[in-house]
Amino acid sequence: MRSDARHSMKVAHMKKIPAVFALLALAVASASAAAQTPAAPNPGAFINSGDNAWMLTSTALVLMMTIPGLALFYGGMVRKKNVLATVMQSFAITCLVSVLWMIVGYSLAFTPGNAFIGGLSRFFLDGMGLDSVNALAPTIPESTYMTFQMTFAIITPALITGAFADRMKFSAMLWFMGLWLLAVYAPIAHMVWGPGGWLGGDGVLDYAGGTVVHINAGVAGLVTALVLGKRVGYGREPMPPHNLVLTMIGASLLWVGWFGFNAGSAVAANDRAGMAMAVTQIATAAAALGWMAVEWMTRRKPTILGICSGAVAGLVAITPAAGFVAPSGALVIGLAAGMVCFFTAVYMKEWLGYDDSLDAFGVHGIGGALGALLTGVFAVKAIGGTAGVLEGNVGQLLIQAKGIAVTVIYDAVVTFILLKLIDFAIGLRVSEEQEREGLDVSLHGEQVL
Amino acid sequence: MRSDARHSMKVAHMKKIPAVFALLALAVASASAAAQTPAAPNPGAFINSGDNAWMLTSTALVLMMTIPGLALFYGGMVRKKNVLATVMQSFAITCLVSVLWMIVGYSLAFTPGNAFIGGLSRFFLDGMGLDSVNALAPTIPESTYMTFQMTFAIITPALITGAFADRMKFSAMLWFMGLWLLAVYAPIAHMVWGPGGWLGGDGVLDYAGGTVVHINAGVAGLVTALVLGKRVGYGREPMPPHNLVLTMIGASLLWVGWFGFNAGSAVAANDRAGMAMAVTQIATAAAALGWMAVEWMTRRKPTILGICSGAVAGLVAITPAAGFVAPSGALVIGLAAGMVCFFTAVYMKEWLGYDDSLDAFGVHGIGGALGALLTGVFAVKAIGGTAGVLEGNVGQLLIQAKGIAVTVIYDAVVTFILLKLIDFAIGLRVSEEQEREGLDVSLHGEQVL
Amino acid sequence: MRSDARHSMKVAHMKKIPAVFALLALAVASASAAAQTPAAPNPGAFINSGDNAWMLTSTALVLMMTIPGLALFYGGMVRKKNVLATVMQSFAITCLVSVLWMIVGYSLAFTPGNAFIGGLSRFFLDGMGLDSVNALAPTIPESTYMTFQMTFAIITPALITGAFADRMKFSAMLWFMGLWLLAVYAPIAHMVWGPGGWLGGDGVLDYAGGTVVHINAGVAGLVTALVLGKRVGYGREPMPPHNLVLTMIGASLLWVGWFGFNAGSAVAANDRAGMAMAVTQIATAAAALGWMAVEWMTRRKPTILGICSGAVAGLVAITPAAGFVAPSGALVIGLAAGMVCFFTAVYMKEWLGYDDSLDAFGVHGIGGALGALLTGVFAVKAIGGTAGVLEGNVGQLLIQAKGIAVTVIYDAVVTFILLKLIDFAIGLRVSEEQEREGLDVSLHGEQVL
Amino acid sequence: MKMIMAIIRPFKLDEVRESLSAIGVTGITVTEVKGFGRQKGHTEMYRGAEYVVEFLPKIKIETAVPDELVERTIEAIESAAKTDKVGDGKIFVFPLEQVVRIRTGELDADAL
Amino acid sequence: MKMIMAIIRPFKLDEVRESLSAIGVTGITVTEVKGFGRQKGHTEMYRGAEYVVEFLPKIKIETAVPDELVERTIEAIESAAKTDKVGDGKIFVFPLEQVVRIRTGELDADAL
Amino acid sequence: MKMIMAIIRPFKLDEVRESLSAIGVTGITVTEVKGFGRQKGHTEMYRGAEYVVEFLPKIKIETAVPDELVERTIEAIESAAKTDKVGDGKIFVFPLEQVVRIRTGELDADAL
Ligand SMILES: Nc1ncnc2c1ncn2[C@@H]1O[C@H](COP(=O)(O)OP(=O)(O)O)[C@@H](O)[C@H]1O
Ligand SMILES: Nc1ncnc2c1ncn2[C@@H]1O[C@H](COP(=O)(O)OP(=O)(O)O)[C@@H](O)[C@H]1O
Ligand SMILES: Nc1ncnc2c1ncn2[C@@H]1O[C@H](COP(=O)(O)OP(=O)(O)O)[C@@H](O)[C@H]1O
Repeated sequence: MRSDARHSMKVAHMKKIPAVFALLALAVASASAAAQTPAAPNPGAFINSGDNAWMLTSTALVLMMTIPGLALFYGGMVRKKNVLATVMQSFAITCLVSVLWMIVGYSLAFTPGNAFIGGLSRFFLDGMGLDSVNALAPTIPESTYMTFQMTFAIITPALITGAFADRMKFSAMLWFMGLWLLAVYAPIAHMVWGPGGWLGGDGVLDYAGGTVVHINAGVAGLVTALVLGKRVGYGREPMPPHNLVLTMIGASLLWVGWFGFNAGSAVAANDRAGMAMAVTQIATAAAALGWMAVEWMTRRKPTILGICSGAVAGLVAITPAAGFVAPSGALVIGLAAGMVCFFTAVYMKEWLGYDDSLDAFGVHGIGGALGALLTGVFAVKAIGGTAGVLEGNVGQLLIQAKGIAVTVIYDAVVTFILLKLIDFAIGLRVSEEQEREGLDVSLHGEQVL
Repeated sequence: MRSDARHSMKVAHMKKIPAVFALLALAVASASAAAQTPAAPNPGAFINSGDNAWMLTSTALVLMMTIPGLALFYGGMVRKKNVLATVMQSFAITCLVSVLWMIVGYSLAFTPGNAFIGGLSRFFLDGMGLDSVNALAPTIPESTYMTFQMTFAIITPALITGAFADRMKFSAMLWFMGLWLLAVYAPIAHMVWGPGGWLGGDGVLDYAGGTVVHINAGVAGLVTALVLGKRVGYGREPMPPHNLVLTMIGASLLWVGWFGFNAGSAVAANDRAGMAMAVTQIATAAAALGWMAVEWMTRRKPTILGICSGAVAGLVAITPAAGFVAPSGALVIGLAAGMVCFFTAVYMKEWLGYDDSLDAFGVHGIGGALGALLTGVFAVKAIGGTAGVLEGNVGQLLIQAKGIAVTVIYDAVVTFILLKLIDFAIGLRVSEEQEREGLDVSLHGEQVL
Repeated sequence: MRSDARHSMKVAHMKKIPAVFALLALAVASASAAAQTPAAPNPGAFINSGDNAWMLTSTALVLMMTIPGLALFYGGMVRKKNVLATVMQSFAITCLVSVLWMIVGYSLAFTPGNAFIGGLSRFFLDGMGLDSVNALAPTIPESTYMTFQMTFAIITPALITGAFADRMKFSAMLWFMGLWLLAVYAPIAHMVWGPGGWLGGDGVLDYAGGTVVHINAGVAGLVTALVLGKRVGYGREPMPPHNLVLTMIGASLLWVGWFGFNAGSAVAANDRAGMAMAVTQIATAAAALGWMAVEWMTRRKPTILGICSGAVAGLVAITPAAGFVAPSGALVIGLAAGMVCFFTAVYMKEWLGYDDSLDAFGVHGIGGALGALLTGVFAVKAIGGTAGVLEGNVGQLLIQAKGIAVTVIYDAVVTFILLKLIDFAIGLRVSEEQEREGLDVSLHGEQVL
Repeated sequence: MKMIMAIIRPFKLDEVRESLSAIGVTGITVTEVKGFGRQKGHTEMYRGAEYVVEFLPKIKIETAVPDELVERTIEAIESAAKTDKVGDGKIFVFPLEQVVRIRTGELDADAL
Repeated sequence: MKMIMAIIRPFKLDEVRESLSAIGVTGITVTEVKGFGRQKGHTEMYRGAEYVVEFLPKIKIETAVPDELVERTIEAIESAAKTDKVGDGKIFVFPLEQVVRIRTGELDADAL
Repeated sequence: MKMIMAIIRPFKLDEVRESLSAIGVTGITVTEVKGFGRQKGHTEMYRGAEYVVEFLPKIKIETAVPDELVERTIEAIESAAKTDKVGDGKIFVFPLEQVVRIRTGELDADAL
């Protein structure tokens, strides 16, 4: 009954209220039925408390990457009139994805299905009790693993928002992110990491998400920037970041949280986690210095925006490599990422003329692809079990390239279709007047004084 | 000698310098005597390093909830002239409660005594050595457990400050919080969680503090708001939040830190901790979406203040339920909390006409009570060992209601008495001129430029 | 070839681009060679997953202390025109030190060598594979331990920046910090903590870095402040902190992160870690209250800057003592630190007339020395294995004093020489015009709007 | 036409705006300013340093009115802004030679 | 000499500055202000409270010009700042008795 | 009575205030403004974009003085604000028709 009432409400507001609420209504209905979780016969016997401690911690760290980390990283870069709308996007995506992940996302990505997509055995987390375990994480409770993976599913769409900052309708953004999660993120995650996934099975190395998270988000961002078009006044009016202190806080929390992202991807508090943390730190620092050095030489001054961007580029590039490379490889990957992403974010965007507002593509797309390729170069058999080009396994580079290509193509096509559908249904972009006034006031009725 | 000197100083400044300094003088005196902790015979044998790792982490996470989390959540909502005074309250409470907890609070709450209050066996943590263990947390050192519980004792009074923001004297605030900790928090914590506690013994379920922390703080907040009266200009002058970016950071850190709060309440890195984390994430996200949806429909725009408030409402409501319910139950609890607290914070306050500045009662009081009741509905035997109404145990709802009723009545009465005493002794409220000028300058001689 | 190209570039910009890039070029060259890490025979057998979980977490916490913690703590205290330059210093030091630590710092500090400095066996982390272990941390991977120690090496130079805020050239700052790390930090760390280190061998107690980190940074700060001279307008123009909310966030994150610093210095999730956390919390709170009380009595108002400064003073003072003292000792150490550092930061600086902008010496130098001495007083045999004066071991006070004296003298002399060298080579200080305009715009071409 | 500029206490802005609207003044421009005058400032303390902050937050309002409204405008501001405590502020009247409404090009009285 | 003060939309500042430079105006002082007029404000919502924010962000520019430039200055501002929507703002012309350049002590026309 | 308005460098504010107090000027209103003039701005860089920021931070002070104080006020400002470098700012003198002290209703010279 209750869900009926909500349902009719939903229809009335179809153009404004996103689909998630329909799903939520469904949830309410199903919840009463689903409350009887199967009892645990021998609960907790399989759990390694140290591994679980680290994965609980990692989950908190990765959540912190998105809120407040990414929210601030992006929020500081926009004009003051859009800062609340920008942080709102990361926050709302966190909420939306959490619920969708619980409903069906986790099941689609991380339960057995076919080579492209998982099954529905964990629809509404059905059957996930105290003693459940996912074979991908055998020493911790499935509840921990599900939540850990949830935080990855949260940050990936949130990264996309940097590409279209300052001009997308909030309702369209919610629809897009919800659909993208299910239509793009879940299958790619399944193909690379899921049980029986095609790309993972073919040997694509992606330790913590260079492909699944960063290329995926970067390419979707580029497509969105192209479909939406440039910001009003872009290229004519100055649009300087209003508060880089916020951006610095964001970059720092991304860095700190990334220990959970990369070292957490060991899914255990083991030796590989330690190594993943060490190489993350080294690559990030090297990338930040690399970006700063090139900026200093080509543009006369080192900037805080530059060094923060470099650090993020390094974090992105080391993500696929973390559990596979040695410290020396990390140093090179970091340096390369900092320098290359400087050029893609600073020059390439100008040449090609798209308006990727906060460089989601220039940093995450390019940095992710670079990292994925260099993983194939610097992988060390003694660390991750797979040798890279430097150890004689030249073929790995091709496998990595395949992973990239599949992701780019699938992602670009589906993202484009989703955007066109939403544009047709409710429109993607705010009016010019709303954009001029600023999204904080026009979309959310709030402002920073 | 030293303590004597301090003592006479104290008397001279009686009206300004809070009692804590008298206690500190005592501490100095006792410290020299107490330095000889008993030696550890077989130190560390009982410790599970994974559990201890998680509880050390949880302690850091819960501390982060108050500083900077809650400080920012509240600080962003006040007018700019009061932001430092607002964050100062959370910070000073953190310091004051830490010392009082060490002196006597921990002992009163978590050592054996009678059904209402603990004993004095850990006065000044006397006898707490390396190898001590509290039976409530058998796999970790007592030092870890004492500090973990300290962070709960810190955040509870800090939550109250939202109700009387912008108008209470700082000295009165310190006196009130110190006395409230010992006269209200410690006994309620003992009754619900302590060894031999009355309410816990009677079967009241409160996993991480729906009753002890949130109802307790919310009701104390309501009483304080009523006793202090409204802010000058309330209802006539606009009092918009000056910087919701701070509030977003605060809400995010509350969310992240709450993993330590709820999953940490397992006092181990076990399967129940994993499940507590999962349901926390789900309920919080659902509540944020719920608040946003209702706000969007009834007031035309979704706001960042709304979605953050909804998230906090969800965190509050899932707190008592965390270790007892399944994901589906969490989804419903969250949705309900978001929608109900929207109405209590947005409409009920207006109808009843009190000035609970930042909705300590509307969010924590109501959300905590709702969560406590719904715990009785959705509790799953296979998870927490106790069945709820949906599994046929209708009586649990009454037990939960009893826990709420006792807390509300005891809290309201004692809080009222304490406030009247302090008002009589030194006055509770700043002058109208100080309030106009802003507390930052008038109380602390500082301002944000 | 690639490294050659970079090399000639470097020479051309010698005055502007710091030495690190030369080292990085070297790194690129060596990386291809070093990629073959020795294979792990029986990987992971020695690892205690709980200990490793806690040390991974601690590493993240200590990194968070510097970025964004210390960056914000300092950034909020300067004038608005210098805030980005201030946070940039902490961020850039984080990157620079990470790379230098990987290249040679770790090896110099924490591998066997002589009594004063370590060896080069871990140059470029050569030979650090999955299964490596450092005898100083036998239950966790060396990769974890190396990164944990890296975060200490990061924060120490970052602390110095408080002393010379608002007036040092960024390029000179980088050169100074890089050289100081290798010439001062690494040897002192080796002498106190390293295998075969002289001072540690002689019984100097320094649990988490009162001497190595805080006295070291404080004294270097004092020397730098003296060599650089005062800020333009110092004493004539008001230079109030522009945003103490940032400072409060910074102080809070320092506090939270310090759990990783002090409890992490147990290098295990054991009973001593729990006790170290408990005493850290108590001393910090007591110091904050102590500073606030003295300020309230002598200057009529308690301030947020004061209570935050007091908390940091307490954290500093308990750092050497954490694993050695009982809660009662911590209470006294904290109170003493808060009161003493109030006088050194507020009065002593004025009397002596140097411009230690943000009191790096007054808080870290003095607080560290006080803590080191009081560790000798309050050390409890049953906790840390060494008795202090109160337990009859009067000699410990002299040993502590020796540790302080050696550090102060060595540090002051070498710091002075380094500064004079850099001043001669490229100049230490910005022009008066740049200082007037603000470093954000003049050095980095950015500003907070 | 005259330009009337007034310095008032910040919290009086809404009352002043309302009383101006009541007499038919339809356009106002508002600036946040700092005032120095008889009202004494406050002291701020930052570690060692103690500053006397002599500048207090004030609001400047500017409104151009036709000659016949000048008297009533002054009265409206005066009555709404008064608290009888030092620091209430001042009203200044300036000659104004010309006004143009940008949107329409209307001039002087029509442009107000 | 006249002092010309204009209230314009914030995003028009750069265009106005350029068109003033084009006619030879070399000095401008700019202030962020809030304007109240015919253009209607927006509503803000914070939990229970709903505020109508009637003051909109505007930019005030002030430029002192010699008499012969007054006309052209007004035109330059008008054409650059116009969007034909309510809220474009106003131009006010004030008599100006004296100008001094602080650096040199130059007076009046020389000081502009 | 005249209204004297001066644009000065921000860090000169305290000196100017003091030298005004010294000659008996008791009321000042201060506004943070941005100035565009002969003094050249700086360049800011944000990833791809490079902006020339032509507006520099300045302080505007306004003080209404009786006619006999005009000369000395100008001199006091001039001497305190001068650094002899481009960008020192300007002093403008306006006719002022009426002044009212809100608190007391006092007029003109009495109101200053
Ligand atoms: N001569 C003046 N010129 C410009 N502004 C003035 C002058 N005198 C006062 N003010 C402004 O008016 C405000 C109030 O003046 P003050 O002397 O403090 O109180 P009162 O208006 O009650 O006499 C000052 O803060 C200042 O902004
Ligand atoms: N009489 C006035 N005095 C001072 N400022 C005015 C006056 N009338 C309008 N303004 C300023 O001009 C701005 C635009 O005016 P408004 O009436 O909204 O539109 P328009 O200029 O198109 O008529 C206002 O926001 C206000 O800042
Ligand atoms: N004609 C003018 N009208 C209004 N303000 C002016 C004018 N000329 C200069 N200013 C203000 O004075 C400031 C200093 O002027 P500038 O030409 O840079 O140097 P100087 O005062 O040394 O000639 C400018 O930034 C601007 O704020």
